[in-house]
Amino acid sequence: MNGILIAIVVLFGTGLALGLLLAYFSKVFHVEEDPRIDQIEEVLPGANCGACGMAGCRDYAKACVGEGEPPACPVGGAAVSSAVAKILGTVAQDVEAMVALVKCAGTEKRATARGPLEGVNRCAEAFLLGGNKDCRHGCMGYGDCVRVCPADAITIYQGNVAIVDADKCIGCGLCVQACPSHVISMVPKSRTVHVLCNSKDIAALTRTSCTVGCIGCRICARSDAAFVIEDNLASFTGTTAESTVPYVCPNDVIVDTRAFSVRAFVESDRAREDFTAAKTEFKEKERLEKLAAAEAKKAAAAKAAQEKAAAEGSAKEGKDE
Amino acid sequence: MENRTFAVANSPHVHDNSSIQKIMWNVFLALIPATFVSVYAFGFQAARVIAVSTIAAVVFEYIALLFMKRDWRACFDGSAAVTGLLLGLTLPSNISTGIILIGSFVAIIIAKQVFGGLGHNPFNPALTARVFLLIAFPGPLTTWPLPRGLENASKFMGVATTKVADAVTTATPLGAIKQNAVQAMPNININDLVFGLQTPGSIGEISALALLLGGIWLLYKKIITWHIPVAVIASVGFVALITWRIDPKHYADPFFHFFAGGLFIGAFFMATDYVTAPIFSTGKLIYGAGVGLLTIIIRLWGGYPEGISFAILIMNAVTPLLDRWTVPKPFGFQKVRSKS
Amino acid sequence: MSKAKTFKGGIHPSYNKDLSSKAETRELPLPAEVIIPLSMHIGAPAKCLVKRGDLVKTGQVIGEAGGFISAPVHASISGKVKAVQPVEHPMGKRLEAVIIEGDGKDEWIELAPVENPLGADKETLLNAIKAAGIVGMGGATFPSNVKLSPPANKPIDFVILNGAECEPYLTADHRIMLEKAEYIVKGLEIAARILNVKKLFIGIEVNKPDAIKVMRKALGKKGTVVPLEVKYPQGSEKQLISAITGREVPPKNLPMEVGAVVFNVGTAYAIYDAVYNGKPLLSRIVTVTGRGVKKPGNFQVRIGTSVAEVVEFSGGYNDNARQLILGGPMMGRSVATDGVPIIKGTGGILVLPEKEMVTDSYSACIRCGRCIKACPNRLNPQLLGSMIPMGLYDRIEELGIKESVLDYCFECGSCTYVCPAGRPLVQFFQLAKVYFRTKKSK
Amino acid sequence: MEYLLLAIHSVFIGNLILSKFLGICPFLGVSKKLSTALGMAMAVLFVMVMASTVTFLLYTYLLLPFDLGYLRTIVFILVIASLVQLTEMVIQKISPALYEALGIYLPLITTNCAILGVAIDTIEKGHNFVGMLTYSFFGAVGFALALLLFAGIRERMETSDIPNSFKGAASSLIVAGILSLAFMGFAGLVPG
Repeated sequence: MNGILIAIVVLFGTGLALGLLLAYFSKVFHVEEDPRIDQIEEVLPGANCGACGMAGCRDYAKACVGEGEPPACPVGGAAVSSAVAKILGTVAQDVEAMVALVKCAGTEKRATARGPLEGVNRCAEAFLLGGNKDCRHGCMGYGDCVRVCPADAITIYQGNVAIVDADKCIGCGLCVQACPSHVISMVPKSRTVHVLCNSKDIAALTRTSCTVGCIGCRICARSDAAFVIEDNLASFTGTTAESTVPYVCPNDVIVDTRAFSVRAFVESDRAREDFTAAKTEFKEKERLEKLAAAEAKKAAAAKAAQEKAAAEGSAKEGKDE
Repeated sequence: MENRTFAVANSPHVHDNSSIQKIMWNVFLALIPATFVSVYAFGFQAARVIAVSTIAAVVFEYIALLFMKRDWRACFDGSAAVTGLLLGLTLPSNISTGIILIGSFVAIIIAKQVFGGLGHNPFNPALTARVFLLIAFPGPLTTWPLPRGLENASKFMGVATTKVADAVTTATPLGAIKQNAVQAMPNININDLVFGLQTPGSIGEISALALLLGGIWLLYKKIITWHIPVAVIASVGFVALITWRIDPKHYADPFFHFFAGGLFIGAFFMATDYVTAPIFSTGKLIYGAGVGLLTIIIRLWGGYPEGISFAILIMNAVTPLLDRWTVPKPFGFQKVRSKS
Repeated sequence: MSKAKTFKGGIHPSYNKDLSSKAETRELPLPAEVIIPLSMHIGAPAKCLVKRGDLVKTGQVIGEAGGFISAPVHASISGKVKAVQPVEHPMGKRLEAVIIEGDGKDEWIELAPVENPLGADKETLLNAIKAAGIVGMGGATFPSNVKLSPPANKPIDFVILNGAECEPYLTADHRIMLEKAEYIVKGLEIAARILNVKKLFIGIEVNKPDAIKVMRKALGKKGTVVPLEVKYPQGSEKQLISAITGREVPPKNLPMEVGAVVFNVGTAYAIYDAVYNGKPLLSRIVTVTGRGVKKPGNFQVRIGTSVAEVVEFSGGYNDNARQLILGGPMMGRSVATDGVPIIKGTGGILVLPEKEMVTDSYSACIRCGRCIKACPNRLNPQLLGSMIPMGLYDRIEELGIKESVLDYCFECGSCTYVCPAGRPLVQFFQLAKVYFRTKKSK
Repeated sequence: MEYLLLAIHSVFIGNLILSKFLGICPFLGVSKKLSTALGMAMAVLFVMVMASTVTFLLYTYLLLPFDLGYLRTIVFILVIASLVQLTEMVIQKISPALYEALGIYLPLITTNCAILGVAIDTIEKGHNFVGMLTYSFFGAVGFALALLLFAGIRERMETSDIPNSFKGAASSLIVAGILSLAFMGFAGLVPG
């Protein structure tokens, strides 16, 4: 009995002494910290599991306060996210889903090759040597983007052009950073019309280096104001456009994903044939329409002339009289 | 004028035609004299051990490369063969084939390929395997057959010889010293240690002369620099000299320590292994001195008669730190303005 | 003869200089068309002063200096401006250039030489050099007038002429020293006068004993010819200063930091030409060499002439020609087409046959340390070269030296040359530099 | 001389990590970078010496007189936990950078079995006060040595092309294994 009592006393005493000591030192060594860190730490699961990529929940809490844009806590889920957002005073915003787009269709057949590059395995290395195409803005196809893509969404067509699978793309933007020629950009997932060229060269150069290069001719901008031309390069800023818009481009640079997927437009000869057929049809129709319009105009003009002549004639007649 | 197109590559556009293969096969070549001496001294058994360990190493390398889906041709770059040969040279000649295979496996798979293959192993593969075997099979690894022509000696260097299976075994000179202190000394002839035909020991370490020849070849071909071997041998000699001067009854003289045991094979072939040795000259000197000191400490006061394998392995672990702390100042380096 | 001076590190590649070192310089006939890039120097590109259809005379300024570190550009033949547009530049990019269609008359503008050059004042001389568009002709193409006008707080003690020509194959500097020795010395005197310096050196590698002899004779008592050990990169400005004066130039600094100014021998000749004859920099000596051409030789070539034309004149390509390099094999740029023009810094046209190309794939580093021995800047290419492919850029930043270690590397290629694993170390460093540059600019 | 041998023994032969396999958690966890490894080593050094001293005193002057030897584990853990808290506060104040770098491993020193191991071992071995100090100090030095060597190797392994299946803990443990093989060479150097 006594022994147990002593044991309890000793344990209690030791604990008390240490506790007081700690309390004292925590005052002495107090470090000012953002109080929100503690608050956030409270609402976190507290498992210190490291699943978020940080060493422990406190680090995660600090990241929340610091960056303002924390990755989700995989353990806590939505509940924790909203709680954290509440503490930070932010609301989880609805951001438009973005996907990556490789703005190049310069396959082997279309883009002029520049002397073979030896000992090059990566785009970054190829870029040091000036690239493997005459066009310095196009895709070089060594797959630096494929290597960084966490979603396996990018494939390389014929070792020449990378194509992003918009369904697989999670919109992380790593490929945009990895691409030395800046040919990849993030576009809204809902956008259906794309300009598949990145060439900022003047028209004369673009023409010699690629058959599907944008020469900055502004024809597209005339048919749809959502096309913006900058540095000899058109870009589409709207969400969608009339399905006939791609047909106006003289170099077949514009793709409408409702008609052809980007992949088909780059890879498939068949799709190109279909496109050309449709384009010819459209042009023919346009030509006929124009012709008809011109004829109508001519007829109208003729009629007007006739009428005028008649009127004049009658006037003359009147004068004569 | 029609323009011609050319292949584009990054500078520099010339190369000195050196290659890993050339380096490795030169090391292999440098080990040939020692191999010949040992085959002469121990006969067929030595040839068996060396052949098994070398071939097994190459085969294991091949298997590992296949498994990892890497270019299998890399197994002929000579590095696996050198590892296997070095391992074989550090084993006694009467060791069983099974143990050699285990050794080759440890060397190539555990100590090398697990870390990504040539260039990435933090520890010398052959030595890792040898130390592993020494600790896993202490018996077979410490029974040393007598060279040919000495089988009938009942006592060797003051140590009894034992008949095991069909070979007569005894302690190595270092083992004898360990057991009998310097009483054994008069029986050990430095000449024997140098030429190696009359002493027991692991296959490759018996002839200091043959190893020295190989070492000089490597120095001549500029495959190794003088720093590590000199530092190892000098530091061993230094401690040995001091202890010998203090108490010649207990401690052997420096020459004995130079020529007995694996000091030369260690100093010239194992400690200088590119992958596991420091890369800067200062680091090399410190590393060599460390190897030498640890070797002699283990030899004189430790539990094992020979310490160079342990010493090199331990210093292998220090190598990354030495590489970090002995970086020379770059060209035109100025002391960084302190206030910034 | 005292022992040849040198620096620490470096390599001994096979020089292959005797392919062209005995061939006397021949003047190339006037080209029918020249392509003159507006950017032939380090610094801001020149501002174009002409437009399509303009008639220009030889020596006429067609681009004025675009900043303090910049240089003007001149028409190298007379004729009509055909176009002003981006063209394939020897440095691999596409850059703006003036294309002039020659009229075959080579009508010169009126030249205005400086009178009594050795008595003229500093400003006049400097202006003459600046107007002539002279840049470093060893390849770095640093505008010479900038070198010649150091800030007042940086006293200059030495003027060094660089005749080392350490790049294998090239012999342009060698030839100019043999053929124009006295003019080179005159150019050097002008530079020394501008900088008010008495200590003049000419560094020449000992594999050019004839050049040493000729230059000694031409220089006389005015300065010292320093024989240098045959080693690459002996002709690198900073290594040369270290060999001759023992001073080391800190990274990212100009040699004037340690009181030295270095000119290539070709630049010295250009200075002479600008001051004594009033001629702008319109032509240079180019070595055509390598086993991919039929007849290696040295040629006086107008700036802007296409490489194809030069090679054609020299005797043409061999059938096995596979790689075209502007400059030497160590630091020269490999170009995709021979339509590129000769620019102010092009010292050589090297054509390599298929079998001499370095195309081996590389394997893992075995830490042999040869790159460390070879590095003239005492860096650790081994460590950098292992970290860069693994993307460990933050560890490079941690390496202990405040500025990025890569600032020290000038891509001489010594490490790659000696690497037994064939690792493209220079390429790795270029990638890392690009990485750090983009990171900094963000 | 006795203490010198004890010191050598605790650093090399009876190395906490490499031959007693204590404190493997921080050994694997904080050895990715040399600088954090150094910080961790210092923290462990401090905690180990303090903890051993306090527990030694508590044991000798509190538990033993009351015949409460059986309580030692729980009391020791109490002491160690508080000391770790204290260290944490001190480091956070003095070096926030190190505090950040050590992260979760700092509070985890609490569960570093090396600390408790040394505290108990020193009592088991019957060291006197000076012996206890030597043992705990040089034990921690041995810990630091192993941690530094290991961190150096791991920094180098970052540049290695390790097969995917062996990345991380697998190859690290193999390194640790080989390292302890190497340290077996010290066996018999000093009678433990």
